[in-house]
Amino acid sequence: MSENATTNANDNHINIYEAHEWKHPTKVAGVTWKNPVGTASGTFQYAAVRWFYDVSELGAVSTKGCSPVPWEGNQSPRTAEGPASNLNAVGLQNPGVDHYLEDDLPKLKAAGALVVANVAGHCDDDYMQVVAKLADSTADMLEINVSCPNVTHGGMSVGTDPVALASLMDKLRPMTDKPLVVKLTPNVTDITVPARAAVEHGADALSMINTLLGMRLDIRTGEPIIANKTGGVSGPAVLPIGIAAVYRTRTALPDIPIIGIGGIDSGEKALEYLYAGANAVEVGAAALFDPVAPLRIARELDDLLDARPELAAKLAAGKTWR
Amino acid sequence: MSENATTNANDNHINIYEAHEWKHPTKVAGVTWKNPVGTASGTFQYAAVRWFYDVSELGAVSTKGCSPVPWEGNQSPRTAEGPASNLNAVGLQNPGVDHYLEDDLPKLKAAGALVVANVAGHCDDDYMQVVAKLADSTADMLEINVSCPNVTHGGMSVGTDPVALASLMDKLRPMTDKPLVVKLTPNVTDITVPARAAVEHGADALSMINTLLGMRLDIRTGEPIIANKTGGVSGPAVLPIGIAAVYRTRTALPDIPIIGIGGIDSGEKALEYLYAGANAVEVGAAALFDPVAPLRIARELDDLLDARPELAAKLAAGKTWR
Amino acid sequence: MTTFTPTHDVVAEAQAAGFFPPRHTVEITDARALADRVMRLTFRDPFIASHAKPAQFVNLFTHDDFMLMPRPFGVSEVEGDEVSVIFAVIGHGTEQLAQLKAGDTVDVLGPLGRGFNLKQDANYILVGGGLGVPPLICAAQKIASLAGSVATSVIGYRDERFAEEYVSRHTDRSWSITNAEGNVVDLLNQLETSGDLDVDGLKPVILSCGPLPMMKAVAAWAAKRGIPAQLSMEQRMGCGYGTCVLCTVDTVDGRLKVCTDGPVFTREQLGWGE
Amino acid sequence: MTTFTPTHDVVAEAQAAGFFPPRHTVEITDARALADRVMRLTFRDPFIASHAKPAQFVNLFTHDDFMLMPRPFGVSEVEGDEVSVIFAVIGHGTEQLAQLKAGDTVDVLGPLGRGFNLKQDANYILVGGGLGVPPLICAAQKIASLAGSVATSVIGYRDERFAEEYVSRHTDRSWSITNAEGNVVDLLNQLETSGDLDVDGLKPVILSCGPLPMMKAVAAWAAKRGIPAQLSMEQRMGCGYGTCVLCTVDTVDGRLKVCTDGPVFTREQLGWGE
Ligand SMILES: Cc1cc2nc3c(=O)[nH]c(=O)nc-3n(C[C@H](O)[C@H](O)[C@H](O)COP(=O)(O)OP(=O)(O)OC[C@H]3O[C@@H](n4cnc5c(N)ncnc54)[C@H](O)[C@@H]3O)c2cc1C
Ligand SMILES: Cc1cc2nc3c(=O)[nH]c(=O)nc-3n(C[C@H](O)[C@H](O)[C@H](O)COP(=O)(O)OP(=O)(O)OC[C@H]3O[C@@H](n4cnc5c(N)ncnc54)[C@H](O)[C@@H]3O)c2cc1C
Ligand SMILES: Cc1cc2nc3c(=O)[nH]c(=O)nc-3n(C[C@H](O)[C@H](O)[C@H](O)COP(=O)(O)O)c2cc1C
Ligand SMILES: Cc1cc2nc3c(=O)[nH]c(=O)nc-3n(C[C@H](O)[C@H](O)[C@H](O)COP(=O)(O)O)c2cc1C
Ligand code: FES
Ligand code: FES
Repeated sequence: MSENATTNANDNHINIYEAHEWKHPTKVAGVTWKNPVGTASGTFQYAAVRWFYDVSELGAVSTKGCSPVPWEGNQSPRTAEGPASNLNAVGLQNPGVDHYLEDDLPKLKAAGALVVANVAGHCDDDYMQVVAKLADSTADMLEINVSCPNVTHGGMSVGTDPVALASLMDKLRPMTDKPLVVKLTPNVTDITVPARAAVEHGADALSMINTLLGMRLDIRTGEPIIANKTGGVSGPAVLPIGIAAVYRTRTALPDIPIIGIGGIDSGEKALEYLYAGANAVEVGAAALFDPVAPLRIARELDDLLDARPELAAKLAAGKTWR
Repeated sequence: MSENATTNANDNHINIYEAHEWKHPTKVAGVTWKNPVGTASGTFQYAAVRWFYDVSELGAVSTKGCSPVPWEGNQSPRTAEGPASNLNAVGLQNPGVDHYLEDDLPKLKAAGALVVANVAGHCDDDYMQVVAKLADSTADMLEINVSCPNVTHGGMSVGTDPVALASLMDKLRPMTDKPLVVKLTPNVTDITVPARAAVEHGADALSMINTLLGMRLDIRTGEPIIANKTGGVSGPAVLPIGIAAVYRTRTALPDIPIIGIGGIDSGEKALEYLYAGANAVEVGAAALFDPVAPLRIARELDDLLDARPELAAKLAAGKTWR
Repeated sequence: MTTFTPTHDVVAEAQAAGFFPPRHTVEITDARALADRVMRLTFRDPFIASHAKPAQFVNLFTHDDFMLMPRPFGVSEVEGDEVSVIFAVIGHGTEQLAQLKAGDTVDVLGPLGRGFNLKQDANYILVGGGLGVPPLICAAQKIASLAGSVATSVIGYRDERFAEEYVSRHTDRSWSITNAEGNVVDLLNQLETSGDLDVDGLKPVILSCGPLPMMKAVAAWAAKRGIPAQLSMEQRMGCGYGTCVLCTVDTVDGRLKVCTDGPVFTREQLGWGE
Repeated sequence: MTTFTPTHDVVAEAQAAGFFPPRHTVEITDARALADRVMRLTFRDPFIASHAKPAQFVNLFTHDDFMLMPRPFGVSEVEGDEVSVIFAVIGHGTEQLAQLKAGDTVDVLGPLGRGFNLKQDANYILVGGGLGVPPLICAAQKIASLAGSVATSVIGYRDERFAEEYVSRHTDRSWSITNAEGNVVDLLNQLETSGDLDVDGLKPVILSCGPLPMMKAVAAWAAKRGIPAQLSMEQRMGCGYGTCVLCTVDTVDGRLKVCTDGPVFTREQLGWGE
């Protein structure tokens, strides 16, 4: 068995198409997930993934960042490769919240998925418009993405400025009773600072990490590969950075639910996030290399938790290892 | 040929033990390096490396961070592994500047090496004491490490605070005519901010990146692997992050010499840093996996530059691609 | 704006039978160099062999964990349960794939994307350049099995006619040209002059794959004559199956995904030659 | 404080001949399971075979680019130009190494570290536990070739006597015990009681490698009796050849490097049992 579980989808003993009774649920901000593994925003499209597996089998699905109006995103090429990583600069292309409410969300709910609706914005007003429309939708949780490195206005700047983030949260919090998850960026000196700002201003949970700022050049031309020049790094390479972010945030904020993200490509790595203090995880780039990765990881983790009843009991009760 | 040059030391056609005339020098802050490849601080010990190759063959050697008195560093275990990366938490163990001046430095100069003396400190006073002693040493350049994530006081905090960094530079600059290279951390929101502070307060060059804050846990115990808990991530995984740091700094500060560091394990990756705007590079973690990596990379790069006369001419003249 | 309607009929078919096969490991049955840095790789995969349509592609994955991203290649031929791709050695991924030998294994996902639309009875003119040829070989193979249609191939090569053998195996009407001799538009003009655009009363429909400038020139040529043209595009990809929006191309309908909205687009969609 | 004096005499030897061999690829000549999750791997490497000393180690590297760090293993036996290591399958690295077969290749760097000091004529008592046995096999092999010394082995196993065959091949006086039966200090006490600490007038010198608690108990036992003890330590490593200071152990002289100041330290250096 290789350290890189994605390249060995066939070697492992789990048949994801076999019927499975989930044994180890988790609870995130009061919402029960049937298992601790969700998909990460931007690497899951219902229309694409439903051919590969039953999306209701996942703990949750975090959908693509959703803006008040359709966004066309950045020019292509939008992606490059790093050692054990992917770089992306989608620029939050999405068909807008109205389309989301008419099409994606009802289809996902009809399919039985637990939906974390990821919210994107260029300014406070954008976020408010989307949250207003999602407030009485069927979405189970809202994930406020203040951490995208690939848009010029807003996006990441809110996530790196605790004052701006607090003020945004003060506006969003009164708008909905749905659990608000704030998604944070690792591109800061100390992630516990925005984490604390978010929590003190009404976040019910945090998710981390979004992508790291990165870049590749083509040595055949000497020029950047991605049209946007820089992009966001994700995939196995970022694992230790995501683990440190979760661990340090857990230490600083013992009670806030945390969804751990970054570099997860196996049940073992998901488990490592749980030991670092996460209540649940989301799987991003691994789904690019292997469409069924999120479900495979959920199955692997479910089995690993069998031998860890203390951890499993804590998760089911909405508590964490640390 | 694999993307991972380190695992293929034998596959490539370069015999590093063959006599070689260096074809493509570079100039960093007025100092000519015979080739653009140096070793990165903390992954080079003369006593260890001299059995493997002639250190005078390298562009430069950056020596282990040097403090006013001997430091014992952190407890063991000090290292863990990430996907395509290493985590370290040495905590700047070193025998102090006096030992450096009596032992390492004279031996390196006698061996014909171009020496970049890396300076460590817990507070401004520490840095000043070391720079005072190195000011009229035989060291060719001084590299001020304000970016170590593994010491509790000073170190990284100076590198993340442009005001503190400016004030430190105001103290160090008058102490020596030697070129001062300031080594920056990627653990900030915008690396061009400390970069600008350093340059405006007297830095002759910048080097980047130091390691990223990261962590691993052992899923057999649920506990952190490194005694210090968190460590610094380096190695191939960090390449895109280092490239972005150099490119963005080059764009913000068109004239400052930059030494690119992070994830270099082949001549091609060194070349990518030069295209991003670096004048030279340093090789760190690759030397852990392959002792001769820095020299192999220098040789590979020397050959790659043959086909790039415009870039080579710029480097030789102390200019950069961008 | 991306369309979210499933347009991938092979997937729909697969779904009817259960789920679509995930990434899996297959055996290489043949590997050969066709020219300098051009390889043909054949692997055994009954599902892909029985479902792949011309211009659909497969994602191949290297064994090197530094290179996790898919390498997409058009299906070039299907024989029994064996599938072939033809590719140029470009970077480290294709360098590594080029080292595979019969008996080795490789990971694959596919077939992916929307292939050429061959529903009309027509004289399909297959206009290809360089490594755009493989999907056209597949198209020629498919058209040869259609009762009402014929295929004419018009292929440009940089210097060496590496796929000639495979193209001509499936069509009687094949022309090719190297850069030194001219370009595919020269050949199209010759076809027009000699009255060979229509064959047995079948109207021409252009299917094209190749470098962007070539495809733009071909689209302009076709537009001027009112000839339909389907163009197979390339873009750097993240997933290849429609989940990441990393592979867009600008169309008159907005930024569409090359992987599932394409790779085949009409010249009208691309707004080329209008 | 780290010593910067070269103490690695094999390296000095190698240097006289040119440079020390860098990381290189060698062929596996034999691979076998000795017990559940315990493997013995043999590879051909004339340089290591002719230079390795007992308790020196080699860095092995996996073929998986996710795992770049060295996996250090003590040399367990040398036969001609073949070198063996015996290792437990612990994590993903050793899992992958355990899959290697004769004919495969592996990357190696070595020999590394300072071996046991065998300069004195003595009854070397080899006290090992679990996966600390391999360097002791090597020591037994070496001592058998020394004119003035003899070896006595005292080995503790968790449950299975997996290395018994290799230990007893090189020494006539060998005892072993499993966890269920007792521990190595019990065996040492028996040796003392039966008057077998001295052999042919040779004084005992303890060479030990194994779990930390075992080595501490052995050091305390030896200290109480004024018997010299050399203990081979383990630590997570970055480079294995002295360049990174990632592998320290606390000694009375400060934090020393396990890789080049050790892995062998005296009980006095470690301050154990004083
Ligand atoms: C739908 C489709 C069909 C294709 N069919 C063929 C074919 O039949 N024959 C053929 O030779 N080539 C084909 N290509 C191009 C082929 O995918 C690239 O040449 C190949 O991925 C390069 O990989 P590399 O590792 O050698 O290059 P590198 O530059 O090292 O690759 C780095 C990354 O960029 C991507 N990339 C680089 N160039 C391209 C490109 N032109 N298109 C898409 N991704 C790229 C790689 O997949 C990889 O993720 C096709 C591309 C697409 C999108
Ligand atoms: C000088 C020396 C000699 C050794 N000799 C032997 C031997 O003869 N037989 C044997 O079975 N084992 C020996 N070990 C331990 C062996 O190196 C580890 O069991 C092995 O590296 C584990 O690798 P892994 O990938 O399976 O474990 P993982 O835990 O997945 O490895 C992750 C990282 O931690 C390191 N690591 C994990 N455990 C240890 C450890 N105990 N010591 C050092 N590094 C570790 C690995 O090298 C790797 O870099 C020795 C260690 C040292 C330092
Ligand atoms: C192609 C792509 C698109 C993404 N889009 C979004 C997005 O719209 N909103 C968001 O919050 N995060 C987005 N992300 C970030 C991921 O959700 C995740 O935080 C990050 O990729 C780290 O996880 P990973 O290493 O598992 O990929 C995107 C990531 C990728 C690779
Ligand atoms: C074991 C180790 C020790 C290091 N010690 C230092 C140090 O003393 N001073 C310093 O400026 N950087 C130190 N670094 C950082 C490296 O010099 C380099 O900036 C970083 O590792 C990124 O480069 P790489 O990816 O090539 O390793 C150390 C890195 C490693 C791996
Ligand atoms: S490559 Fe992912 S949507 Fe096209
Ligand atoms: S492992 Fe690098 S100095 Fe010991």
